Amino acid sequence: MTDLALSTELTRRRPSTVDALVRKVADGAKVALPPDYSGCAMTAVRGLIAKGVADLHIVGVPSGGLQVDWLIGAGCVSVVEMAAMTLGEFGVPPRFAAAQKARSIIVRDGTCPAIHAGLQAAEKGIPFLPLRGILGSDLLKHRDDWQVVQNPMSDTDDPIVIVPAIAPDVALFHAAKVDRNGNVWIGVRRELMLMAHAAKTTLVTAEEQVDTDFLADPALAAGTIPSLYITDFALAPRGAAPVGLTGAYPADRAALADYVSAAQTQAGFDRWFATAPAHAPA
Amino acid sequence: MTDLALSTELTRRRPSTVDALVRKVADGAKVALPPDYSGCAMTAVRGLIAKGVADLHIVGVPSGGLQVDWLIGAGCVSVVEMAAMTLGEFGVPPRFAAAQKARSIIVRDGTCPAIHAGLQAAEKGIPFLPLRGILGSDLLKHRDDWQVVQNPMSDTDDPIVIVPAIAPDVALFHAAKVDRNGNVWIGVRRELMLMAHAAKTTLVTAEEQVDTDFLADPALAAGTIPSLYITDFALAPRGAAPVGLTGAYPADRAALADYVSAAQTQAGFDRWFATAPAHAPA
Amino acid sequence: MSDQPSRAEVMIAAIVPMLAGLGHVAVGAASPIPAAAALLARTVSGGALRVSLLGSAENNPFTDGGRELFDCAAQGRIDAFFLSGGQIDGSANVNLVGIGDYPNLKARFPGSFGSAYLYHLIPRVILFREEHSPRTLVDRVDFVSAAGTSPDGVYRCGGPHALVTGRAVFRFDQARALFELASVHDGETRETITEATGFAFEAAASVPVTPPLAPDARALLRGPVADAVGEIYPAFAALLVGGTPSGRSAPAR
Amino acid sequence: MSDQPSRAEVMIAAIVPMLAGLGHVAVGAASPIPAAAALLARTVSGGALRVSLLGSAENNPFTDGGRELFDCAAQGRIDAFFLSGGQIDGSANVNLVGIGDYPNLKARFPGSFGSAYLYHLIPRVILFREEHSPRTLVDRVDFVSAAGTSPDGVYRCGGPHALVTGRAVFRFDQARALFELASVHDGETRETITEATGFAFEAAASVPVTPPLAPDARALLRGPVADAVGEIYPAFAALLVGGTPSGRSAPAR
Repeated sequence: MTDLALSTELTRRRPSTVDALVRKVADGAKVALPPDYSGCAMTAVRGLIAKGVADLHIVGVPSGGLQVDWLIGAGCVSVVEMAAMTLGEFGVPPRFAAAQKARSIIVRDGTCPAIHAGLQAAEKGIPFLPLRGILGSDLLKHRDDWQVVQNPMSDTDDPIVIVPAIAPDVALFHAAKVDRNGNVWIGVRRELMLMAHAAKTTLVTAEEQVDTDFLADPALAAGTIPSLYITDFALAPRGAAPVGLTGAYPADRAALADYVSAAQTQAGFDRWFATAPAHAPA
Repeated sequence: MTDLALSTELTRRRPSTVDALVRKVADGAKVALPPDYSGCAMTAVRGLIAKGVADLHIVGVPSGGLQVDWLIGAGCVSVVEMAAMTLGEFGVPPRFAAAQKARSIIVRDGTCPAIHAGLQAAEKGIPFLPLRGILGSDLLKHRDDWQVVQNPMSDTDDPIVIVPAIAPDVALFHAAKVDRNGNVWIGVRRELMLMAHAAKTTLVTAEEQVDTDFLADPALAAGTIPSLYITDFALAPRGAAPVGLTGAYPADRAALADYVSAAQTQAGFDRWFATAPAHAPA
Repeated sequence: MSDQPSRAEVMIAAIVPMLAGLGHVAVGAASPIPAAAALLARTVSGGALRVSLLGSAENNPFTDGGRELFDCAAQGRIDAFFLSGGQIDGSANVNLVGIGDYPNLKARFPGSFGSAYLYHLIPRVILFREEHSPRTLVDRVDFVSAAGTSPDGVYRCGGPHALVTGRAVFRFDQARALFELASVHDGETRETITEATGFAFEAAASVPVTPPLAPDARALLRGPVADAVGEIYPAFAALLVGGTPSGRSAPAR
Repeated sequence: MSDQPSRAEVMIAAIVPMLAGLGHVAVGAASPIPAAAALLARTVSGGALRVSLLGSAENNPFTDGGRELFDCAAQGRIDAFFLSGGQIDGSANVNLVGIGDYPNLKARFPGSFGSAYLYHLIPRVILFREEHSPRTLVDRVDFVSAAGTSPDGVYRCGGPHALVTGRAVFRFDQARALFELASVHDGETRETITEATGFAFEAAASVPVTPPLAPDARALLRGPVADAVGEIYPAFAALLVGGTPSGRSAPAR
């Protein structure tokens, strides 16, 4: 009885499949995604595209990269909310640039700290967060969800911007490892923890599951998202290719260059994507 | 030249003495201190008392324990702002209880999330943070720095509390280890990082300095406060005794019991404190 | 092992069924009885119930510092929590600050901790106080640390669910803002409870006795649950194992 | 090693003295020239200058996620930062969004990143743009990502300090909200700069030539600084070492 009772068996969690994860993303969902350097679930994004998910509202935390361009190119996106869209040295993502020009998606330009602040507001369950700066930027003219209010703590004129909470339906990212209880180690990539705290559903792909408890290791615990916030996870070795995963494998710069060259046109994107699995080694 | 140029020598930092730390705390300073379970710089607090620091405004993050009772008993405190004062199973700290009764200190009762939120506001450089709950509590009647405002994001009646930023002059705490560059490892005790971000001056005592770079180790980096936020640090082995340091040494319950018994009167406190070094093994 | 359950064990027996079917219960500091009840409920649930014990190394999942419990509650991820009070009144207001006309207090309690916040945000807050007397259960608290109810229009996702004492169990009726006597512990009656209670409450003509733990649950409590609770509350765990009549090992805060 | 400094090297030479005496400079993404200048300035300072490079594993101290740079700036802990822009105008407004009438853009730039925020909070923001032409340095930006100046009463602790291009250096006069030509790079004149600049600026009758790096600083740049920059910008580092005339290895964003 002692064994059954409080043993660690009670807390063990087994991985789902990438397909099962993908099915948890509904059409029209607001999906928070990390930038290319912070753990992108590229394999799962391929799954989303294969499933034909539609009308996504993407939140780049705080910017979007290859995975967002893929989703735009595949016609899965209605809205992109972000501080920037970039492929680093490869410039502005081509399908994003084309979609912005064609006005086929709604682009909600923001600024990095406002996206972090919006997620922090959701994390704290508060409707808004104030933020310094921004005043005088044309961003304000185009964001009807942002307000300028008088600082209620000041007796003198002190206008300040307030931004609403950003509560994603889904946060989706890729991590190096998950432990036997479903805790996810993200190290210093705390924006992933913020996303998980702010989102209703958090879906994670990981390189591997290890048979330990990260929370029992004081060093690892400090960089771990507890399973409490993880709705589901799946294993996807090299699941961040071709953008890479810090500490595991670098960006595949040849694949990125090839993509940018091909995706200048929709037809080129479609062709590239049809053959894309070849670009992401299993 | 290459050696001199970008070598890690440039970033090395040597420890100060506890005395040097203590001299950085001015009379009247607003000092943020952790609760008894989160790394208390007891040796440094003894130093503050020996120096005769006066008129401190203590912020318990979010509650105060033995170190705050010591400072009150030694007459160093004007104001205590906290969600609670507690010695755990030993109850309400005796010098605090006496001072509250005698009205010899100002007690600013709050609630844990409001203290965290106030520090987060200082961390973000914003004047206030909204917070749910609290409405209907008598705390609001006695906190003229808190306000109830209409949520500007809502079209219907939606009162919400806003609390001002708490920007301590000093954050003071004890940690297990400092690296050669002055980075401080705190593991999951992120409230210490929040204090360091929010405070103008952060003073740390540590069990030891180790000749590595925590930021170069992905596991340790996740639980590290960068030296950027550390004004000064000193080595103080067993510097958290008698309240203890998680993972290093437990609370000295006999010493705590002895203290609580002695400190029921001011004379008893004075006697206890005069002989106190004996309670904290070097 | 004594056959006579301690008061703590009866309180645990009363709390466990209140956690049935929930996903996540958190337990604050200085809460040995709730900690034991939550761990027992987790075992009974086969692990479906997640338990987060503040102050525990083994059963505390939080990695974002002191604020995380509160943020987590505001995110709607905590289904149940426990609060005690130096005074609790008939409207389920809780006083954790002191006796007297604040700030002129005759007696000081530790302070409000997170009560003013969590009471509004966690759906099922279970009040617990082992001492059941007119001194602790009062008509009106001297200081409202956390309000039992809120007017319409105030954002509130949570509040009092029940009050478990060393002598009885009350359910709280949020719509009518009053307690109803749900059960009395073995040896008590509606009359003894009325006499011991400083606030008015509702009671049916016939009030059941608080059901004791089933034998297997009791064995779990005195075995593995006591072991686990012992990490934070060693003295309390020893009393659970001993099954002595008095379970007051720690202040009921 | 060529004796002819590259444009990038001249820009670095112009930036380094602007960082003298500071405590902490941060460098954002896609900023190879500022990164090299900051690391060189750190070496010159004997380590007194702290340098935080976003995107670097070795020189990035941040451990609190993507928000930390912004929080750190708001705390007043960052003395200098660098911004570029697809367009920069004579009032030091920066456009990182695109050309055209937003959202009907003829050309899309990546986006504003943190510019709208950091420009207000970091005392010494150094604008950099290698391409110096009427196309990049315009009278009025099409979209203000970040405003160069703010009206009285707006909380602002920071703003533009200077603009460094591939052809010249301007200082920004915040009180008068205009640029003054501070120096021209070797081979340029006040007249060539006027012709290449789409906004009006002030200039003295005689404008000095941007001082090149001293030989020892140049050796540091082409040695250990290039090594360190190579962690993030390998192609740019190779150009620094080679000392080729064109230093355009990465988009100046």
